[in-house]
Amino acid sequence: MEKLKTFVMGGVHPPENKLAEKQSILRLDPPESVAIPLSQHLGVPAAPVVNKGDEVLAGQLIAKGEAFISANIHASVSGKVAKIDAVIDSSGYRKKAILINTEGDKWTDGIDQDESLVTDYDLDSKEITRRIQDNGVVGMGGATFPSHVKMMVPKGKKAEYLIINGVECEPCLTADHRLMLEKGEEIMVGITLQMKALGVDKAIIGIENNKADALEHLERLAEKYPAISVQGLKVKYPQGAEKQLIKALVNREVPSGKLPIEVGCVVHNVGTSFAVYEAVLKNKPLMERVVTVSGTSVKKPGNFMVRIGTPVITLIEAAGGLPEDTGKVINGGPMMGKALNDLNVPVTKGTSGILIFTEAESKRPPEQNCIRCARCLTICPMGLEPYLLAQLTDKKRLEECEDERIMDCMECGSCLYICPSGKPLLDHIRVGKTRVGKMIRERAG
Amino acid sequence: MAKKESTFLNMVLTLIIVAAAASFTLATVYNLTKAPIERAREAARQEAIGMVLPDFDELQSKRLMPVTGSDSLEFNLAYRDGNLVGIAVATYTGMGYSGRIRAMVGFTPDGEIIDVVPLEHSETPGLGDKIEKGKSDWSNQFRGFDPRVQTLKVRPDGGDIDNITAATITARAYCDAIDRAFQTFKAHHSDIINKENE
Amino acid sequence: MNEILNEITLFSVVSLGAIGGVAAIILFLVAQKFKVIEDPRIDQVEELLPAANCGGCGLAGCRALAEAIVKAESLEGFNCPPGGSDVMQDIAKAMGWEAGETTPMIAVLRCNGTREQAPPKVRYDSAMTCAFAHALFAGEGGCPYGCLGCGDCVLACSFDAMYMDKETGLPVILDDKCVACAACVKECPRNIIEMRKKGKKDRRIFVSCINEEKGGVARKNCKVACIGCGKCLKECKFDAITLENNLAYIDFEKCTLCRKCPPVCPTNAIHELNFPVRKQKPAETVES
Amino acid sequence: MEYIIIIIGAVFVNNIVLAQFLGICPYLGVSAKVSTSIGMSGAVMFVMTLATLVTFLIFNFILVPFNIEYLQTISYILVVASLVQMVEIILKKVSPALYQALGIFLPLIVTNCAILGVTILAVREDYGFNLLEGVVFAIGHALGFALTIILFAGIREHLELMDVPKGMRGAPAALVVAGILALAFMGFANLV
Amino acid sequence: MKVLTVSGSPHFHAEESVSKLMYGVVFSLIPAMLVSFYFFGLAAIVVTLTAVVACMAFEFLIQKYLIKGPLTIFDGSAIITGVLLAFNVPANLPLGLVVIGSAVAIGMGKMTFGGLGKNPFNPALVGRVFLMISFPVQMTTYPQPSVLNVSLTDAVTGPTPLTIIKDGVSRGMPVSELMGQIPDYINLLMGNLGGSAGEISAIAILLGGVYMLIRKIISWHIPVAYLGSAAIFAGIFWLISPEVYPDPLFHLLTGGLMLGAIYMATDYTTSPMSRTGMIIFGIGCGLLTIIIRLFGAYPEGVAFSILIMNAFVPLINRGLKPKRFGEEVKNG
Amino acid sequence: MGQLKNFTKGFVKDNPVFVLLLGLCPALGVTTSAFNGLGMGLATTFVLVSSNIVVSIIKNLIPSKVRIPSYIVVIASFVTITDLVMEAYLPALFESLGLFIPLIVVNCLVMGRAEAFASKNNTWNSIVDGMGMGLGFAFALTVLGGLREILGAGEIFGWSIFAGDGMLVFVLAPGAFIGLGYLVALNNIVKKKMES
Ligand SMILES: Cc1cc2nc3c(=O)[nH]c(=O)nc-3n(C[C@H](O)[C@H](O)[C@H](O)COP(=O)(O)O)c2cc1C
Ligand SMILES: Cc1cc2nc3c(=O)[nH]c(=O)nc-3n(C[C@H](O)[C@H](O)[C@H](O)COP(=O)(O)O)c2cc1C
Ligand SMILES: Cc1cc2nc3c(=O)[nH]c(=O)nc-3n(C[C@H](O)[C@H](O)[C@H](O)COP(=O)(O)O)c2cc1C
Ligand SMILES: Cc1cc2nc3c(=O)[nH]c(=O)nc-3n(C[C@H](O)[C@H](O)[C@H](O)CO)c2cc1C
Ligand code: SF4
Ligand code: SF4
Ligand code: SF4
Ligand code: SF4
Ligand code: FES
Repeated sequence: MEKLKTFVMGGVHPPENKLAEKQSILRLDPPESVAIPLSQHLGVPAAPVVNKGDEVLAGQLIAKGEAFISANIHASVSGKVAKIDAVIDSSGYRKKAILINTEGDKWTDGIDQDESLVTDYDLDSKEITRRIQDNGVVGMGGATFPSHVKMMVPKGKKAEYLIINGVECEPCLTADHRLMLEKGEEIMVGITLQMKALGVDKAIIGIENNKADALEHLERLAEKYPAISVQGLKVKYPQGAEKQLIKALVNREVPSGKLPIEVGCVVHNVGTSFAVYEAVLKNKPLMERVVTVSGTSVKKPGNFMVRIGTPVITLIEAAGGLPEDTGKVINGGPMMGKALNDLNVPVTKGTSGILIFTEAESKRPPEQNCIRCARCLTICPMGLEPYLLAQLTDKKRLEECEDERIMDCMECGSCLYICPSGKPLLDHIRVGKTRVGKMIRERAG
Repeated sequence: MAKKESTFLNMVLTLIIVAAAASFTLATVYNLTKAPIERAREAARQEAIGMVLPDFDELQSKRLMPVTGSDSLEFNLAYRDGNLVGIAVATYTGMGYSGRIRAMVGFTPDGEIIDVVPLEHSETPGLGDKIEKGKSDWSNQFRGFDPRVQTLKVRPDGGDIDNITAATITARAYCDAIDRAFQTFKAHHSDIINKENE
Repeated sequence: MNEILNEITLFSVVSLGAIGGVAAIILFLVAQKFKVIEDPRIDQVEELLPAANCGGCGLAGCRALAEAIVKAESLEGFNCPPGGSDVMQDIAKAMGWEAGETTPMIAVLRCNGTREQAPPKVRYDSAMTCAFAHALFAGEGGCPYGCLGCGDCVLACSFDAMYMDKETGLPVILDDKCVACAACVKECPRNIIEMRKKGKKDRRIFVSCINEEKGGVARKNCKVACIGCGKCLKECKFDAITLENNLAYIDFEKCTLCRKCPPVCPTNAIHELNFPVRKQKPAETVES
Repeated sequence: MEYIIIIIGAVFVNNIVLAQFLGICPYLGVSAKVSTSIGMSGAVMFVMTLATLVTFLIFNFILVPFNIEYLQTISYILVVASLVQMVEIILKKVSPALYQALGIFLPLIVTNCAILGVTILAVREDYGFNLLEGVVFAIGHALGFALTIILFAGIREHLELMDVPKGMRGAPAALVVAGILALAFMGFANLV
Repeated sequence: MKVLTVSGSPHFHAEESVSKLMYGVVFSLIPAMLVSFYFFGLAAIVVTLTAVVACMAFEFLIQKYLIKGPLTIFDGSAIITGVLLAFNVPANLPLGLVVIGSAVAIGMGKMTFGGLGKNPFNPALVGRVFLMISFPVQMTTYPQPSVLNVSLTDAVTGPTPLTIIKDGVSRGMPVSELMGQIPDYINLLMGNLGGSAGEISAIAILLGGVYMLIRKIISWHIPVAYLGSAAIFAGIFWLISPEVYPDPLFHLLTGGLMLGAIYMATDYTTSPMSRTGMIIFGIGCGLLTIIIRLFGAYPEGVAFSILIMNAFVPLINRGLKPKRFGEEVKNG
Repeated sequence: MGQLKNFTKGFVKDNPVFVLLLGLCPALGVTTSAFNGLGMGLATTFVLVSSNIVVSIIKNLIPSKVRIPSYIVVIASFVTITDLVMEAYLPALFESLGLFIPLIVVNCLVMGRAEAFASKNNTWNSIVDGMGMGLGFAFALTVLGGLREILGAGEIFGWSIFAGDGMLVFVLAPGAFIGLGYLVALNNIVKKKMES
């Protein structure tokens, strides 16, 4: 094995708590009803193409992403459209969603439900991208950016590397880990598809070495694919963030405010590669995904393959029910996930985990004065000064925030994690980012 | 209100007139206060001399170059009934903590110190200003000090003068000033005494 | 006499007169030669300032202040310590910026979702700023329109005209201190605070809710939400009330403060301020 | 070496603001921002040097020969005031950029004890400076002013972000900072 | 239903907290404290206790009655200030002055600006310099070490090594001769020399420093830059004229240099944030310390130089930003 | 209009030193004792009142472009008069105020009042204004001088308050800043109390 790599600037080491890493992926039955939000991706929400009362099949297109950055949405169960209404989603607000009452589990024709591996294909780049788009594949790494858009390299830029993000640097989460172990072959094929679509001849899979088994497994599989290499990485949060991952793997720095393609890289999550495989070779839309359910007092932590739109509470039941001492339920990882204020919110394409914290674990430390210990600025992987950004935001000095590059903050949360005085740094920075963003837009006209 | 226009002539004339009027007034005040200022200065000098010398009825002043230093010292020879009773020397030193210290030293015709008072100094209040009579009795040790047999230096430097605690620099400087007066006196001693004899 | 008038006098008068004259001539010539044309109002304002050039205003001297004032076209935020408020008034007069008589306005809080009316369903544990809470979720009470209670508005008020009521979790606006600067209006991420006419004897009637959700949904979170039933609309004889997006709104220009609408509101969403207590209480839920 | 000693003495040991209390008004008034304090420093440096040069000549070639030293204050202030105004007018026309950076601070300087104080000090007999030494003395003091006001502006910008308690906010905290700075500068005592 | 907590991400928080850090520093000060008690006896204990109690009391009173903010006296920072103040004064300083020093340190140095984290200058040093200038006599009357002295009053006083050198050199004596009056380097290292209560033992302070480094309470940048630059500057002068300027090791082992470099220049609140800033800060402190020691009126310059550099911190923080990610793109 | 108010505002509400922060150099430089502070304050008051009188009389004779230089000359004259008279009749005070007497010329307070008040008001009002501001200045300097004297030397106006040495800092430069800082804070509090 090669020497482990990592990024140089900043980073933290939160406790890993990967309780569910040994639990293989368990497929759950379709729930009684699902609520499928129209906005599960970054960009413009999709427009519904079904009406209340319509019968739909699992895998059927129910909302179309028409804008350039948008994605199609498919029914994840078969049944009747109960209504199209606003439901509370993980944002904490009511958003438009299509509610379907499940009847049976009938799939549309053309989806290859066979589990067997397909490796041969004869498709050109356009066709691959089209299938990805049709089947509503979005990034599974968290940002849910429509994947087909990433396949279209802008004019004048050239992609050199496809980087596959198998880092899963978030503590507690194990979905990608399990997927790599159990669907390694499919992921490899998915990667070849992505490479073809992008027109690159090199792909690197980055995996942190706390997933030694997955690392080894993929390394073995990669022997068959000379274009794909697997690189072990030292454990450090947020290695999974694309800029940090690119730095770690190919030692290139994406310039401030620019996309990875600027340095010839495109980053995809391993889950995305799997979804691409299914979409392109099995014609299966993105209608289910792996979700880790975990937490120190959860009875049966596990990784579940669930239909999009399943209420979170159903998932929690599957893991043994909501523990008595629950204080907080998080959608996503402990570092970047969102705390839920309602347990009926649906699982979406971006839901990588549901974490249940006890009362004790959910309390933030009390806030004290910043003692200027410089920890936040030392660990900020973007080289920012979080304490300063938070103070400037507080004082509404937005121009200075911009000069201090507040917009470079990727909200990784390392600063808030490390701060000994319990300053809610990231909370303030987020407010600042919103305001600076607005200011920049206004200035642009 | 008819303010004056700002024309060239107006401006220049106004300024000239104002300046001239002001300077005229000032000159008058200056001339009026010149004598009192002189008197105040003289009074201060007389007072200082009085403090370091016994009673006298006649004073002769002359300036002598010191053995070391660039400025001359003022020697005030005090007579009583025609006899020299003491010499008050206005001396200085540049070694003070904050700049120059000037002092008046009174000697007996033999060279023994009668008393010393500071004339001007900017030593730190509370530290160096202990050389002043009102602030501490440190300088009383110069009364009757005989520099011919004792050394005009602070004890840490091997002399016979007690230190001012935490203000060695000032004490050292003060000794330097007195020593300058003494050395000059010594150098011109016969001269001065002789004059008396004439 | 020549004790007093002597050559010193002569020298003095001549030298100083010369220095003064030369200075004046040079200044005049230089000023002529290097003239720069600027907004004449700057000179006008500068004229009024004390010319102490003390820097007390935080700017580089009186002219700098004059320039800043003319540029800003207002006196807000400027202060001249040696001149004091007299000077500022003079400037306002000279520039013709004297505030005309306007109808007095005041800020009102259009949310009555107290802890009691809109009981908290979750616990908020992040930075105490509404701006962030708003970005994070709908609010402890669940109403996505309601007051978040972190008090951004209170901090924004520089006149101490607001405070946070710990009991209700809502900010309170003090009639006699609010100067209608609208800082709080701008600050509130949920746009709950509105500037309204102060009203006769400080009396005001308004719908204390901005929730546009359907009645049932709104009501589930908050007992005093406007459910858009339209009863008040029918009651108002002056066409002051409109209903849009499940929400009634009372136009303060048209409202005559007749007090007919508040009793008919089934949820008590209409608020009346500074009225004498009603004789007989209309049927209503008891408010604390 | 002599000049270096004059400068070190003026900048650190007898700092014009912290030890001699001259120019306190602009020190407190124009120190809210580092950028303005730099501009002010530049202007002070320029005027202080020029004013010392001119007043030195006036003192030694007009006031002393005619025995009218008592007119020192009045003639100095006239000269400094006109000088500053002249420089300002010229600068505004000749170099608007420089005017924006330095010139706008010029009016502040007329009523600034620092300039008048240094011009008066520069001809004090204890120093016995010649013209060049006098000018170096002025430059040293201007540097001292610049150093302190820029440091001070930095601290005030920092305090701006710090939510100082209400009663101490603004001038009181600034004065205490100046006091502590003066305490710290006492460490340079007797350096030269 | 359970009441869920909603909060922004992240939902994990590191174990470190302000009070843990502060008590870590207090803990690391124990060796130096023990040495101080050993050499200066009961007097050192009493002075240390007085300073700590007075600092906490003043912080409490000011928070309670003047600022009316939350009470934070148990976060440990006032304890550090107290201990370090006591370490910076002669062990036989009259207790009244210790109390005045604590009042100045906490009241003027810290609470004036709003308390923990807001002060631009190191509180303990503000207190010390205030005392130094106000009470020069008492503050320069140092007891000589005498093992386990239980008397509070009659310690033998005498000059510190730095004073011996300063005085001697100013009287024109060569350093080599003066060195005879000074304990040898082993004793200097152990702390058997005259000086302020807690600054004497270089080895005990280094021990505490290593502990803080291991626990990641401080980073190496400031101490190394400070000690290194002081040694280098002292070395340059020493090489030029060894009979006028003592050698670098002497400088490192005497006076408050060790204590200053490891405990007082590293105070988070009053030192720069970025790594390069820290190094510049340390170098500035080192240079100033040596300049004051060699050329100034005071034999010791650590307190002054740290305070002066404290004043530079905002400018350093402004000028020396951390390197931003993606700032200068060097791809390869 | 409210002559009394005009007169008293200089003490707390608009105190030139504590509130307006004008004339700080003398306020810091000479206040090593209450007596020096008082002396400086009175000297400044004299200059302030006299120049206010003259300016209010000649205000209409001066073209606006040269009014500043003219006023400066007027003020400088009174300063020089003060300087000369003081040297003649109060030599001790003259010694301790030193450089700061000529510097009254550049005291922003004097120029400011001449320009802002005297050049727009009649003579009587200008006198009252000058008196009020000047005495407010003297008040501030005396208080600060007193504070520094008590803390620094244990004396006030030369009377001993406590035995032994005071805190030297207060006699020296830092003490001036620190003392003024806390006095300004105190004045803010008093002012607020008076307003409410
Ligand atoms: C406005 C926007 C435009 C984007 N355009 C492209 C693109 O043209 N090509 C591409 O490969 N990725 C594009 N991306 C995707 C980003 O590179 C990135 O993968 C995505 O934002 C998710 O990354 P994250 O999870 O690190 O935030 C775009 C993202 C945004 C927000
Ligand atoms: C702080 C941070 C941490 C992230 N961690 C991971 C991670 O552990 N695994 C991952 O796949 N993506 C992670 N991402 C998202 C990646 O930046 C990137 O968007 C993603 O790998 C792109 O792939 P996708 O578009 O297929 O999701 C993280 C993003 C951020 C900002
Ligand atoms: C602000 C200040 C003012 C001082 N003023 C004087 C002074 O006027 N005279 C003096 O001899 N020492 C003064 N010193 C003390 C000297 O710096 C030096 O420490 C002292 O003279 C050494 O004397 P010692 O050996 O008696 O302690 C002052 C120190 C400081 C900090
Ligand atoms: C490593 C470290 C060093 C410290 N050094 C000092 C110090 O020298 N003086 C002091 O008063 N407080 C010190 N403190 C305590 C605290 O940070 C200090 O009082 C703050 O300046 C108060 O805002 C220190 C704390 C830490 C963690
Ligand atoms: S959240 Fe932003 S500021 Fe904080 S460490 Fe991450 S990138 Fe830096
Ligand atoms: S980590 Fe926290 S305490 Fe440390 S500097 Fe950053 S905000 Fe301040
Ligand atoms: S911010 Fe302005 S409008 Fe709002 S309450 Fe305060 S004074 Fe009134
Ligand atoms: S009114 Fe708006 S700003 Fe004020 S507390 Fe409520 S939500 Fe926050
Ligand atoms: S009095 Fe204003 S600068 Fe000195």
